[in-house]
Amino acid sequence: MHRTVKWGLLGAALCCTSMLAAAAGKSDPLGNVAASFKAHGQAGMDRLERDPMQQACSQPASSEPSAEVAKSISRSAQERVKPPSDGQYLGDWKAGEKIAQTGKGMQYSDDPAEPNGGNCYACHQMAGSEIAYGTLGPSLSQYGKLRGTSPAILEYTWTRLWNSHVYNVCSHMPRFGDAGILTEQQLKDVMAYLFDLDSPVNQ
Amino acid sequence: MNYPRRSFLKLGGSALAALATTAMWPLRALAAAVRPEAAFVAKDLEGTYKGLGGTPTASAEIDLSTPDIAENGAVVPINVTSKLPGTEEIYILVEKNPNPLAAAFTIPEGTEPFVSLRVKVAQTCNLIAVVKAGGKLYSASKETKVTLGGCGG
Amino acid sequence: MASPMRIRAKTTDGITEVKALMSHPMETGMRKDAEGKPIPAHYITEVTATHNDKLVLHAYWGPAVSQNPFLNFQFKGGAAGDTVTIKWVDNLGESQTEQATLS
Amino acid sequence: MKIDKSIFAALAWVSLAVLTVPDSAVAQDDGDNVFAQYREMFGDDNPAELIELQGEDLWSQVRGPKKASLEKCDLGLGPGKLDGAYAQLPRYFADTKHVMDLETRLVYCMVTLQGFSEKDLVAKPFSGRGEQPSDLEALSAFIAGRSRGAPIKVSQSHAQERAAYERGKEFFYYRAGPHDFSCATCHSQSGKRIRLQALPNLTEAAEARKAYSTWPGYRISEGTVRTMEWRMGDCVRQQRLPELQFGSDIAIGLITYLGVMANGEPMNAPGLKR
Repeated sequence: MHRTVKWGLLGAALCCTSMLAAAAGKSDPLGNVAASFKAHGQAGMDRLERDPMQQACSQPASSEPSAEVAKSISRSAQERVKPPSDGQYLGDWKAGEKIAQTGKGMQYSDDPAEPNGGNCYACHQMAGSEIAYGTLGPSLSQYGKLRGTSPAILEYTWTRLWNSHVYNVCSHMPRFGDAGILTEQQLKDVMAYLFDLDSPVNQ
Repeated sequence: MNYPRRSFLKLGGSALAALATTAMWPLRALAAAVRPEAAFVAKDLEGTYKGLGGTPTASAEIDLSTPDIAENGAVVPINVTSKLPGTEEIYILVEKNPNPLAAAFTIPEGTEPFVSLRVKVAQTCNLIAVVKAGGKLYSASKETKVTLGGCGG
Repeated sequence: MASPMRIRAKTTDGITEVKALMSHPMETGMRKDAEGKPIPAHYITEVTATHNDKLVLHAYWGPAVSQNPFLNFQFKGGAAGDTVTIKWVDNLGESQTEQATLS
Repeated sequence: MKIDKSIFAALAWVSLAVLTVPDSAVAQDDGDNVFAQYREMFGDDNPAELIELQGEDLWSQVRGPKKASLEKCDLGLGPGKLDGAYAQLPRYFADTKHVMDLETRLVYCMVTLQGFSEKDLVAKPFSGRGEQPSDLEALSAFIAGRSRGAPIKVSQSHAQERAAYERGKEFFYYRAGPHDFSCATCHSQSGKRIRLQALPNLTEAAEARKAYSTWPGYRISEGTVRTMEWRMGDCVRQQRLPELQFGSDIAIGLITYLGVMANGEPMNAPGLKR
């Protein structure tokens, strides 16, 4: 399920920038990264290769990419967002709850035959009844109740889940749709968990 | 440098083990004569109490100390102190474990009616201390929450 | 030293406090190993503690006692040179005995 | 990541409990506070002591094809000198011309002094579930224990030591894999937590000191002492990257970076971990 995105011009531009830096004598402290790793199960060596966003965001928050690079990352992210094929944004909130609670998936120790989790609770508060939530991301408690279900907010939230870098160039959130972590149906189920007024998130 | 953990004696070896086995043999008669097997294999509180010989009466004379929230249910500390006169036995139960009874202690004359142990708690539930004093069963209970941890579960 | 045990015993104001750590897997019999094969039950079933020759604590345990068990108890008395001995026996018939001397 | 296989899947008792207590029941903001009472109940009684004892035994035992003990192993302060040695690792070793951490140095000693095969040692450095602690785990616990109270002093005097630091620091921010995670994703902000676990901000000296000085640690969820190399590898696994190789440049780089960040703090390992 690895990314099959074509990076086009943006990739070419960043690649040349880094080549220029190398040519200018700025040595790479990392050396040969691949030599420190070995492929294991579903985690192949290709996972060490960085796309332009990953490369641009591989630095302290204090030195984020330039406005120009940021803009092209966001634009290219936006272009790749795929809305639901049937136009329906909301699936089954009960299935969404399980996805939000499950952190497994894509580690070399995970069974690739099992569906991936979204692990939303690792970083976000959601249902008020779940005390074991993380704080790396904002609270999503009462998400749908506070925002309603207008087409605009549904599309915005779908895009956030698909590729958060559309809105925040070096977002820490995984690109659940873009990177193929969750399927379209799983994304719909998580959407329902956020928006359905019967979901524990909105109690 | 300080090594507080090195201050006690380390002994071992088969000779000592053999000696202790022999020396302790007659002592077994003093302890609860047989393992309360029915209580250990019971799958719920009711069955466990049956195995222990009756349903205990709640008592404020038992201090039960457990954490409100456990970082890891695999190891949950529990301290039990009984202020009931004539405390003979202390049992530690975890209500929603597959087999609630975790441990059964005999407290001989001269030993303080106190034990501290660490037990597995499979899910959020009550931890229960049952004390046998003067031939009767008493209990105290307290809930410990078991949470999901970390990043990838 | 397959299964070490550590005993700390200290007498204060006529009460001896004993703390023991025992090396034991305390397998419930319900876990699976990395290959998915069940790990057989292996747990301490009985613990006996003596002060010199006097029984000071006896316990029957089930598999819900945590791995590498920790036990803490107190008894009246205890003087320098006295011994505290702890012995465990497990469901596979293995046993371990350790002794500490009060100082 | 592997969150608890050991208690849930592992105990295989019952399904995961979803908590249904009101928010007000616990402090919301700080994972440390939430578990403070739990931690306090452990006091100083850490099962790591048992594994330290096993390591002490292994250190002096005559073993391997060369029938030798490890007592002549030089961990940087001279052959057999253990007190405070761990607090000064990783470091550059002139005999191998490499920066080595405790674990790679131990492997070196087990190969050169005892005649064990490096390939065998590195193939499975850590114990699996339900197994006895590995030799490296036991030895690391014992040797780290012999640095209790010694201030961390990870050297940056040799060019290779500085290169290791730079490599580690650079990799700390390396975002890659299907989830775009780097070490910094979870460990570069203060006061954050994952689920209920407080996340140390390893880019801040105070937090790096506290974290580094308590590894290796007895991991309650693993039932054994886990080492620094294990800790690095397990974070990388959760980052969804391929397997970080034992003793690799990146592994030693990360440990050097974190060690330098923690310099000055008295060692207090093995610690007690979730």
